[in-house]
Amino acid sequence: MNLSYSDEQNMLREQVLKFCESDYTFDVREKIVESNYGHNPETWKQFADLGWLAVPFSEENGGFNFGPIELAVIFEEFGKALVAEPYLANVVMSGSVLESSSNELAKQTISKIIDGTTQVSVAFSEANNGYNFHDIETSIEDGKLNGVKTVVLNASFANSFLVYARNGDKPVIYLVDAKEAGVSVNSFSTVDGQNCGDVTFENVEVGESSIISHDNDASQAINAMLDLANLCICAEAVGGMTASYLKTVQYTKEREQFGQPISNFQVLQHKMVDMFMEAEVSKSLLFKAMLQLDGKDDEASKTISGLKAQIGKSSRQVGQAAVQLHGGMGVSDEMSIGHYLKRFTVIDALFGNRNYHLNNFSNL
Amino acid sequence: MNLSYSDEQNMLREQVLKFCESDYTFDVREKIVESNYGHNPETWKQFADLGWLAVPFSEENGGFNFGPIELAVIFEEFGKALVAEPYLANVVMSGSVLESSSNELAKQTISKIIDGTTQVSVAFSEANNGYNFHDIETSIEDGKLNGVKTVVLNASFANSFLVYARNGDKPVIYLVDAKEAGVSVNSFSTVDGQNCGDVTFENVEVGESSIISHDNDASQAINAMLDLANLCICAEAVGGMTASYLKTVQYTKEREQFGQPISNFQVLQHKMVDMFMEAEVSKSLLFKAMLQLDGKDDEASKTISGLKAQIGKSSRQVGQAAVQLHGGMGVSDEMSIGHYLKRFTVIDALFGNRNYHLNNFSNL
Amino acid sequence: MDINFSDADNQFRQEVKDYLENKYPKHVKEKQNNGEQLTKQDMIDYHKSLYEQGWAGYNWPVEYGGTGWSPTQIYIFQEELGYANTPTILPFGLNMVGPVIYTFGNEEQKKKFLPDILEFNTWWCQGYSEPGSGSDLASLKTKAVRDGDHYIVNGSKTWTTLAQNADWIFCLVRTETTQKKQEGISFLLIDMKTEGIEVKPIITIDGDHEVNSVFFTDVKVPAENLIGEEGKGWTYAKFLLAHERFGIAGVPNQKYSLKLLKERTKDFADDDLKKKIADYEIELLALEFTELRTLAALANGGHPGAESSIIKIKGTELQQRLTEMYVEAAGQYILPYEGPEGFNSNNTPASNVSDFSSQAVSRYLNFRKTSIYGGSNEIQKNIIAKAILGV
Amino acid sequence: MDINFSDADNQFRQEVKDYLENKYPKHVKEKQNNGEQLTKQDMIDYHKSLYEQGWAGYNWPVEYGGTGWSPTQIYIFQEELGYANTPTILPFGLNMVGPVIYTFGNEEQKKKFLPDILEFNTWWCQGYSEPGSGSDLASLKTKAVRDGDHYIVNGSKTWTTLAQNADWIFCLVRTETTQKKQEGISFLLIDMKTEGIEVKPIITIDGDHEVNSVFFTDVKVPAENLIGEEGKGWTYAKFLLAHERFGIAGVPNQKYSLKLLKERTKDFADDDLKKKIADYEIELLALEFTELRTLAALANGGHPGAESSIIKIKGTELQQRLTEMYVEAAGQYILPYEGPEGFNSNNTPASNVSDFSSQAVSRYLNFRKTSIYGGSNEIQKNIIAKAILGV
Repeated sequence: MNLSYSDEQNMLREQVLKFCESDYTFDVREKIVESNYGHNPETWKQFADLGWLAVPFSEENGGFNFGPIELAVIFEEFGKALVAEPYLANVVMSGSVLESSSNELAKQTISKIIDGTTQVSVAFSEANNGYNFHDIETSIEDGKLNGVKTVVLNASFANSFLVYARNGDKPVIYLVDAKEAGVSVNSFSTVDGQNCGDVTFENVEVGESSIISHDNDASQAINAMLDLANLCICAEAVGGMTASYLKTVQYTKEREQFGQPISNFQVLQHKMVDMFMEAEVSKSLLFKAMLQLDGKDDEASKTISGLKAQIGKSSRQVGQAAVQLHGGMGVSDEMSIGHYLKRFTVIDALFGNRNYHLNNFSNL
Repeated sequence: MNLSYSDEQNMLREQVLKFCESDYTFDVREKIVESNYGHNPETWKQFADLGWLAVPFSEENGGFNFGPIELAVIFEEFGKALVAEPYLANVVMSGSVLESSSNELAKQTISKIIDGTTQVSVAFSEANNGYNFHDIETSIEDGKLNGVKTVVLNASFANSFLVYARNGDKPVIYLVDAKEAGVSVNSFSTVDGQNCGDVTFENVEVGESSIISHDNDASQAINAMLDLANLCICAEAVGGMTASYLKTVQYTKEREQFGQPISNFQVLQHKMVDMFMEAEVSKSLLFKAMLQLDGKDDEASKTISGLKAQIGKSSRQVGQAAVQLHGGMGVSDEMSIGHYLKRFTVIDALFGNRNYHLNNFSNL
Repeated sequence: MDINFSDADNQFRQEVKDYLENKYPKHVKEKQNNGEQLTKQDMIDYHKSLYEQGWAGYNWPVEYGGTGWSPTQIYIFQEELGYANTPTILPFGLNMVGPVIYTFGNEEQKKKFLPDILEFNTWWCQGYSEPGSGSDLASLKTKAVRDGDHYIVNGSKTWTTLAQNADWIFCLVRTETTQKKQEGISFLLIDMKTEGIEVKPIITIDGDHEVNSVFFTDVKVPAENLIGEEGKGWTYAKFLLAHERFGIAGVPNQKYSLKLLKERTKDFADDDLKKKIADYEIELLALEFTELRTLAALANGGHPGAESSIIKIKGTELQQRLTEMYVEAAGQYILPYEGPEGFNSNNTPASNVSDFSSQAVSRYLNFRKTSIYGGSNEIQKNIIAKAILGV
Repeated sequence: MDINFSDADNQFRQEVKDYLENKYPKHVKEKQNNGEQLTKQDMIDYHKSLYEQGWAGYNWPVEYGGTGWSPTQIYIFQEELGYANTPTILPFGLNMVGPVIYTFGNEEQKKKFLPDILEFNTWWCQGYSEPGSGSDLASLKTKAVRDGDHYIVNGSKTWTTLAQNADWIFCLVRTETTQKKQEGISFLLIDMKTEGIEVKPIITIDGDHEVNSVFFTDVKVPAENLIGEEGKGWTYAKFLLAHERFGIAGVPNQKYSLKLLKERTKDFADDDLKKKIADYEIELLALEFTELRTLAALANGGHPGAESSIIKIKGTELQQRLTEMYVEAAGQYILPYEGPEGFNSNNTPASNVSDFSSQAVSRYLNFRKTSIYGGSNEIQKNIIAKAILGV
């Protein structure tokens, strides 16, 4: 057992941190969010140049072959800076599904993701299945794909979709171009300044050649993607919680009321200690989960459910307390502090909320 | 709508309060608890002389015809003074069952309860039915009663038992003398200094003449008893919470640490405010419940479940905080403060705990 | 002591129902039930309809044009309005400055302002908080200097709700710099059309524009708009805050929202949310009876004091819990979000819970303010600790 | 970074299992598994069995007879012991005074005391709290006046755990009255058999006798029993408190209790308790990894400081939650209660959950102390606020 980051991992963290501090200040972030659904092509190009788009892919596919630990390192820093770029949708989620496939189309798509020339979203969720993501109605019949996928992340910019569908009662994942006849995208800004959309497939012609994964492999690919995505957004929340408590401590030291900094008030001190502790124990559980996932431990999925449940509780508490301790400034859109709360709320809602994962943990 | 106590109700409260302050100090109470399972015959005699044993009975039966409001008044004061006498078991629970019956045996028994010459306990709970008190195995066959009742309150002193049993699949309540052949009592002290016991009935001969209630009336009598008993122990808890926060405020004003009374520390102040608020909102709900029960409102049972659930949460919080703020003194047996926590714990466990009543409330 | 309504009460309830059925403006009703945002004119129409009914001063004494209702009647009135999902009655005129004027104002002021408040001819807003003074309200710095028969006001106010619609603002201003900061504060009524006043929007995290900054530059205010005595403003402010806190819990509105939430979740397979709802509902009933107990005490001659702090704290906590449960019920469908006004009809998400979900998250974010404004909940606890527990 | 155990680690785990299988005293095992209270001799037998194995100093450096184990080994050791439901290793000698002696004591003291601590020839207790000084430990008043080569000690200590069994007590005493109360405190080792020491039981709300008052009247203590410098006792006390807090969470014991609770509740129809258990278990895993992270930092040369306060707070909160869930699982069967020792075999309640239930409520009441002792959780938060957050 070894709980220290490697030099390489520390360097990666330094690199992400430095980028966020110099090129992704809150002001920059707000402009991107307001003007373009959280995505800035130039920022994305920087990601590509820094090699970040290659992080989780195998060397065979032109990647760095990094695992959950390195992704968690990146997302923890992203969480601190409220990075809105579609790294989760493209690199983590689509990346995970594509990497699990050995077919040529997958490999070609990966290389285009790595060089930043294409964006791909996994279209798996449907309106009526709650968080039961395998309970799907989108299906293929006579070579034609029909169905509606909801809450597809980064739908505004996706050039193609990895569509989770049924062929009879067998699961299958197709890669479908967004411009294909019969594909229509209805996209929205999300509450946290990114974008998602409903993607409708109406008699879209798909051939054998566009199959990325099928049968058991397909459902396994979705499960593996969900585990990895949950791990990443939990790391992001841990970063956000850390930033939230640090900013709150700073603010209370500066804000004066009753002739003294409000950080002098014991009730506020203890609330900040609670925030700090929630961030720390969440980080501890993140360690366990990322190490288990990295070590392909049988219990990894269970721990990730536990982590997601914990994050749902801790980040809500931290986010709400941060807003409360900032007083009116906490609910003001121009301060970053309220945006952490928004992101925490979205993170809990994504890929199974606290209650869902508490059940999962209990039953696994 | 009128939310003011009547003069008569205020007088009753004054009377109980005065008795507790003069004749039932904590020291007196501790001696009774340690020597005789919470029951002191002399105190009981005082209750009889004061007329308290007649409170809920109809005038026809020699009582004062008081209702849930007056009982709540008494129990609130009992809760403040941690009164351990078997008033709940005898006057409220057995009283409620007997009063619902029109038969002569019931009337005779009531008059003996009123003059303090007999004690009666309702034996309804069984080992394997959890809080589903109508799911019973104790039964009568060929005039012989067989079964085991558990957690019978005041079993040590009961002269007779109101036994909830089945005759075939029909419910029936018998009055059985504790000295009857085949009746055996195994009694224990309870965690809060009173007593309860298992009562075993082995081929006990019971006749028609000992039937207090049968069929639907019998199960209704049990339900009505449970509602009234829950209301009373909730009122007791409200009194206990009030005493707990007042004593805690007092203690923190006297206890010095770091050169000042610990009541100066904001964190402790806010904890005491929380205690106060829990006591107040619980009291509000008690008002609603007792008024609904008094007015025979259809929703009374639901509100009582809500009240019991609320009390389970509030009293635990108040009791734990009181102990915590008393520091080491809080866990010391010689201080009263820890005894409130014990009583709250028992109150939650009796007649359906918080979780049971939360379900009830949700489903009613 | 009894919980029953008298025949007169029941008849009164029927009158309220009749109003809601026949006089409550239809266009307001429709928008409310669809969860659409109301315009300024909608709000005016609604308040005027109450005035026409004679009910605008539902908690005012008869002598100032109020109804003089009993606590029970006020309870019934608010309950029926809540069940009917009417808009919140704006508190700034009716519950805040109005009671201050009829309690501390002079006869001219009563004549000048009270009728317009009741008739909703004037929209009021509240000039209390400043950028530097939030919880520590008494540290406010906006200055009013006496100059002949005028005050010259300079400074700024913030978090001013709906200042963009307001005709008048009531302000706490500093007329003297004193040792004790609570002294030297005065209570001034200012016409928003006066030269030198600038209103700038503050956008909140739900994307909405509800609050504002208000800047005063050499604003000339007639001295006759001073309420009571110069330097005694803090007394009036505290009086007002206790009144403000009192109506803040919004129990009837919460009951309506609860009903919607129950309908939305009744087919949910998991019991967890149902238990949370039950727990919330029980607390709401307890809060309602806490209000009733306080109203009863008031009717017996008491004043809303520190007890109203309980109602503020518990009320806002419950409001916030309710919005959290909405978010939980909405699940991942909180993501599509076009702002507090919701989706336009040409562009709604496929999910059939979209409107519910979008409003859920909007309200969740918006309602974070409730534990901050009107004296933060921490401040309320300080008040209770001092005034009731004596520590 | 990896979570896997090396072959050496796995082999080590097997050694611990072998000890538990073969050397862990059978009579202790039996009582533990039946939930019976252990006698003083049982505790001695258990500790001596660890000594014979060479493991008494499981977290001591090799030079003082410790094992010199890596954090991973300590983790494995504690985990296996916890799963086997062994008694808690008494901290007073091994985790408290021992480290103080080998860190701050002189050579004679090390030679005199350390071997007996390891071999458990001496039972230690802790003389910190006094009736007037709980959280404000430094305000302690027990006096030690130098008189030739002795100190004369007068005063009293309270909440002294298992003083009734103790051979020695380590005390904080005031050797000088100074401006700053933290100065003038000294750290003294006192033989409990010395004349003038009286131990009086304190009964706690669960009816148990675990803690005591200890009174000192003109107690003559050889000056050679002073640890380090006179007046520097506060430094050693803080060092010790950080160590004490570190082991306080009892994660492995909690895991064992959790297992029992899951077995007990697995057929419960209602999901509510299962969810509470899941929530608790997740937090326990988080706590365990917080300990591991801290251990790892320690192994890299750190010292247990304010971080251990997190472990104290979270650890005791979780212990208390666990006892609450036991009480909930027991339902009304917490009522029959004959005291912390349980029922005698001639008189047990009919309910088949009686032993479980009686112990459940006993532990619930007993564990209220955990958030009070060792520096109350409020004090721990003050420490974190100051030392980590810098406020």
